[in-house]
Amino acid sequence: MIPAAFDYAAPGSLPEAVELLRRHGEEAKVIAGGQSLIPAMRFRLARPGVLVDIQRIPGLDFLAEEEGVLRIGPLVRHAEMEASPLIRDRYPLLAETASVVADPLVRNLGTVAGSLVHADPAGDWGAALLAARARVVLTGPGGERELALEDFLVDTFTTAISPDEILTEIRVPAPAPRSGGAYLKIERKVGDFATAAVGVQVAFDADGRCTAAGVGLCAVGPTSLRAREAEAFLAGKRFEPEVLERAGELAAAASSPVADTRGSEAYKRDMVRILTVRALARAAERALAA
Amino acid sequence: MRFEGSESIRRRREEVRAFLLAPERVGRCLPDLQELEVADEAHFTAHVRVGVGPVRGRLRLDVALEPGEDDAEARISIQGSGLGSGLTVRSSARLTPVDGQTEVAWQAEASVSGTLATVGGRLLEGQARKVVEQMFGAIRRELEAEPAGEAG
Amino acid sequence: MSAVQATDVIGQRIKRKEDPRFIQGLGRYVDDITLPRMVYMALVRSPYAHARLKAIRTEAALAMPGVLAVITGADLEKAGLAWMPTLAGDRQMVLATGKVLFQYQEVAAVVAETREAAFDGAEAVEVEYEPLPAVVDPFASLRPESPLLREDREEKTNHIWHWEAGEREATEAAIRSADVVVRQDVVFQRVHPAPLEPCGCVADYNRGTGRLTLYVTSQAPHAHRTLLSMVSGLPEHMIRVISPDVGGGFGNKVAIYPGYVCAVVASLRLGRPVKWVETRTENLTSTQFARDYHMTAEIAAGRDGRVKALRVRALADHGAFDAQANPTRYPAGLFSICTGSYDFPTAFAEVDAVYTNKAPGGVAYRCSFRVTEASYLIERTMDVLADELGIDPAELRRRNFVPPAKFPYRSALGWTYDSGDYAKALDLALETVGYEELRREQEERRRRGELMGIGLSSFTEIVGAGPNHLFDIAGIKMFDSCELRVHPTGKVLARFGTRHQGQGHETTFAQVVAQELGLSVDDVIVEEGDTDTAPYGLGTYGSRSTPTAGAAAALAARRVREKALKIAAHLLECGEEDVQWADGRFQVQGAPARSVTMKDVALAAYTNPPPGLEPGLEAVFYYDPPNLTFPFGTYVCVVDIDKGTGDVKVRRFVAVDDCGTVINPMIVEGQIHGGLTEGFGIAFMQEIKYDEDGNCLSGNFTEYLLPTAVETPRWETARTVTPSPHHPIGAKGVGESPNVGSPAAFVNAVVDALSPLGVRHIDMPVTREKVWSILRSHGIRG
Amino acid sequence: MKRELTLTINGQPYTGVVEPRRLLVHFIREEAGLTGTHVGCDTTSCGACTVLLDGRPVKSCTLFAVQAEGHAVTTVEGLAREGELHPLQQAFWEQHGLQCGYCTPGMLMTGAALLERRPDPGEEEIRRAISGNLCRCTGYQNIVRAIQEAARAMRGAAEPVSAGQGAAGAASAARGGMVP
Repeated sequence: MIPAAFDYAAPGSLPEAVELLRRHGEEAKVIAGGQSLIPAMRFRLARPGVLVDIQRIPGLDFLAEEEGVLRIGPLVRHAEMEASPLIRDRYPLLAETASVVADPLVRNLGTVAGSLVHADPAGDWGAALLAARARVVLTGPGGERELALEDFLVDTFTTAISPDEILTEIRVPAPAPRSGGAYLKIERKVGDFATAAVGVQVAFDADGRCTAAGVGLCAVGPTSLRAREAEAFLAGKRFEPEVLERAGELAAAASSPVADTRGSEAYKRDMVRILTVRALARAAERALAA
Repeated sequence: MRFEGSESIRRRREEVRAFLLAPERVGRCLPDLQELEVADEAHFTAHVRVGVGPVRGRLRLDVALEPGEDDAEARISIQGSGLGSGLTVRSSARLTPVDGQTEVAWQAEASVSGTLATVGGRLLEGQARKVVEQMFGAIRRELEAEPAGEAG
Repeated sequence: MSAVQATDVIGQRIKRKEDPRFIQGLGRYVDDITLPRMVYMALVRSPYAHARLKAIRTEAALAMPGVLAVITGADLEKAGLAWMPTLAGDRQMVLATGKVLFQYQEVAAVVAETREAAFDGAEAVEVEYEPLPAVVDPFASLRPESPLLREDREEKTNHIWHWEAGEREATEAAIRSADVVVRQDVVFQRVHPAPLEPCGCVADYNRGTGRLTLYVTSQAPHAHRTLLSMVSGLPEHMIRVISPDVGGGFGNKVAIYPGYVCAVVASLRLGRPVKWVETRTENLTSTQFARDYHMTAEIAAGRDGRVKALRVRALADHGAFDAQANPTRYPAGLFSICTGSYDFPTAFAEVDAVYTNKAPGGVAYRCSFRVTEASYLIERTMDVLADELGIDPAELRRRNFVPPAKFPYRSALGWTYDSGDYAKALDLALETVGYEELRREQEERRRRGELMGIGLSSFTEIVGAGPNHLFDIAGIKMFDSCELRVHPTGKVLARFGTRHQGQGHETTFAQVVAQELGLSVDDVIVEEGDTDTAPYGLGTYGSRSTPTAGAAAALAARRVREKALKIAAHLLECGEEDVQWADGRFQVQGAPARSVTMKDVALAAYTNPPPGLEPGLEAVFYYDPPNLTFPFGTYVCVVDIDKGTGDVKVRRFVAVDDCGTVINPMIVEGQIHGGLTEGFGIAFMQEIKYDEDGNCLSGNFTEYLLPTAVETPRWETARTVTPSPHHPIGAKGVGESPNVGSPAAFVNAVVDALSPLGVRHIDMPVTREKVWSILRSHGIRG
Repeated sequence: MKRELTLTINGQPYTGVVEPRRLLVHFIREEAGLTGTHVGCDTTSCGACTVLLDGRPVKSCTLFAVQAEGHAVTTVEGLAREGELHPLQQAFWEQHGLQCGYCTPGMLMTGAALLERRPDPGEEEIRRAISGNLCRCTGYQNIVRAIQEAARAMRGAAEPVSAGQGAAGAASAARGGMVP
């Protein structure tokens, strides 16, 4: 199918891009990888008047850990997250997430930041980065502001971003010693959105007790969700089977899925339980093996 | 899709019912209204803006207001089109006087056809519910903003 | 390419002759065709499944830049083209008039200078609908309170036809008196063939010549030419249909679609070439689906497991129009193959067809007409019987196979099976997979609470339609054809009435011709798809190409040989009776050193023909098969189930096929891999779903799920060879066996894994959630 | 609204005057006339349109031509060099890695990019790498085989030239790279 007509602008700098957004307001839409936007445009469900392509702005593809923070630039593609030795070695939660986003070809164009701004509750990055306690930086005409990811994700396909802002950085706290993460996803086939998925990031003290736990849920609510009760419950505990089982139940209780072609409410909720238990076990194994 | 809800409105039942049967007044309560044309005392056409994330567009809604079975009921039927899709909403409101206020218990049945149903399935239910909720919420606000007793 | 010796061409693994163009991006598919002054067409489609058309306003669309024409049903009505006949004797709207009967039905066509403008124009056509209640469930459609869908028909009912075969009373009596009767309801869900290339055409009407050339995605170009002539009123010789490279068909490209007719009308009206290529959404929501059979089977048997009778009932959902592509005499296709590989003394089958507000069809998707439904039903129900009797499913099958000595075998529902050795295929499959060992492992795992299943399917197919006294489509007999022209230098042009879509005809038919003429495969070029040059034939579907056109190839070549022998005698200066064809040459009897090759003869045919003999060396053969062919095999599937998620992993899949003589083992293996993968997709994920309002929920590849390389199991293949006694080279056809035979093997394996829980059946697609809900309902929490 | 656009495809510049909404795949097929790149869906699912963008396989139906301006695009027509098939093309032919041929160009591009990055991929890795490309005919098994065989051939070609092999071996080693 063919998108409706639009104007195209490819600014060479961030201020120029922001100015374009300011000028065109609701009519404008930022395009980075375009892997969610262009399909919606092809069905003419999305029909922006102006596309502001930020791909030609230099310096937006940084991916580095600095001073205890992983900084992910707005043009970092899923595939780069998947292939980066830094991510593979230090952030298994993110590496694992990257490897199950859409399919390998889509991952070569789609960006992590674009996926967050799209705010599809079934997008993988929301859940993973909630578990990782990520923050986002938004740049607009008035400068930068930083938000916790959970404050950024407002509703289905809706974020706290203004029409004249660009998400310019994702910040993820570097992992503490004895920490590990995992991302588990149930999809009907490769390339499908999650039926349900769970991302976890956990840290332990020297006695093997959990010092911090992040549990993010995908595709089981109006936005990506944090399973707060499960996170709180895990603090201070060793990951015995009954502890994991209870955490799984708490995570399932935190979800509010709706039935669709991917499954019933009950199925999705139970998958949250199963995946949470398995992801926690895998993350703990990684944390304690190090 | 079926959903239901209720609003407690600080107006008498007759006033509420009169509002629900007045095209120019109900029309103003549609969320993201852009244009309103009243056809006759029971029908109007509205153009509303749709904007959910990347999905943007305009819907044309042909709305019929019907009195229902008795004094305690009012019905709103909407036939919509746009975004390569068709939309049908049948809603009815049951009006019960409670302590000088009126309890409006509404239920709606919506069906969507076309691109929105086949491609946009994942965002539909939540959105349709929101639109109906917002409409009845706006009806309450509009009514309560009017001087009491006017329609009675 | 190295030359292959003439005498051993059949049975060789020969690289495909068609591949060099495809691997270099030099194939030519319909959408690759661009003609001077060509314009584009897009269709306006109904968002409603059932609605009255109140008004169509085209002014805004016509005012759009680049838009040249908007065609509506009312326009077509004036030309008598608003409706077209279907291949099943029903009729179908080209563009809607009065009302629409399924979602995405064609309502108007917009023609514009560019593709973009055509889509913009289609969006600008305003259509006013009055929605009507949609009928989605075929059983509900038959109820008296259901709205009448087809107001255009004389019969005021949603029921289309009733068909039956076999002995009703004898079957009932056998069921009444049997030791054991099992009964199972089985749904074969609606699926779609979804070839990777969507359907499309370029219609090019030349006002100067008065001829219409239609480049079209067609599995049956000649039939399309004849039908198009009948629909449009254009004389048949003024129509040329060209089916260029076809990017997969699987049955989807057998029908004539409204888009083709609209493109033809637009080209006639504008005098310019018009291209219409459907989108994937249009393909999945409006073109030929398959299956949608709602079946019940009952098997009566003795305690010893010997079957006594089979009774089958089915309701067939055809959607808005009965647009099947079945042979005229067989509205339920060859569904009566449902006795399968088993020696049922008596049987009865009946099918009723019904309209619903869904896309029209249905076609045979990678199978012969309704054979997959039949095979799935019997193979599924045999497992139910095995479970009831406590007999191992392999053993139960073996006890009931039609024994080799009974061939040719007359089945209870009237087919004469040509040849078969079912136990041999079963044995090979069990041995290859290590059946005994697997059953022991399963027992152990069950003790540990693990879920492992082994599923079998010992299917029989019926393909190669078909004998002309029984088989026709729209009156045209189902023969197929080959025309051979041997050039003076001994090179051969071979043309066929079939049209391959990936099956490898350019190679396998060349092998048959080369074998028969003592030439190299490189000496033969195969051409299909152009009705101006190819001999008339009914096309490629239902695994009919090798049984019909493949036979025609051998017999046309033998006809060439008959004439060649006269020339050879002339060259060898001896009597015709002294010349024999041996080792790929003409030899003088008793003096084999005195010989000439086909190449020598070919040259002589043009340069030195015997006096009195017509020069040249050509032959054409129209082959009317004396019977159908009956490929068969046994498949074994091994699965493991994740108790937490309900995920089913296919651990092993062994496929033993018997398709008679194998022309090219590489291609046969490729066909089997592909068909198994389709069967896998159907068993576990593919379904065209509708909601209660008739919205198609599977209208694109994000919801109509096709397996990727990751989900697809690794296939293990083996074969037995039981030639067809009536086919000139003993071949039976293979493209579809794996799709016909495999769904039951997959489902049987899953049911076997869950059988300790009392599970006897799960309908396809076997999703994780279906398995999960069974597990949870038995208290297995994962 | 239309703009003049020049794209480098298989090392050659192609110029067209197109609207910004022209998808890359349509530019390749219609402005450049290279019809080996196919369209099979409208949801970024099938991969029939796969081309290399700066060496990475992407779906050219989900990219506007304007976005690709200034980047190097490689299509199936750019795989063979100087009339000699790419080892992967050869292997698809040998191993019967195609039937109807419609997915083949996309599969080849994805496979070729994989082999650039990973000279010796395992079966699982190959299956994952091609999971964004649908094939309806082959069941993937022979495609996987073909990629493995091509990997072997390319590794063989890349091995140091032994005595007696001469310049031909060296030339084919140099040809191993396919990204412009």
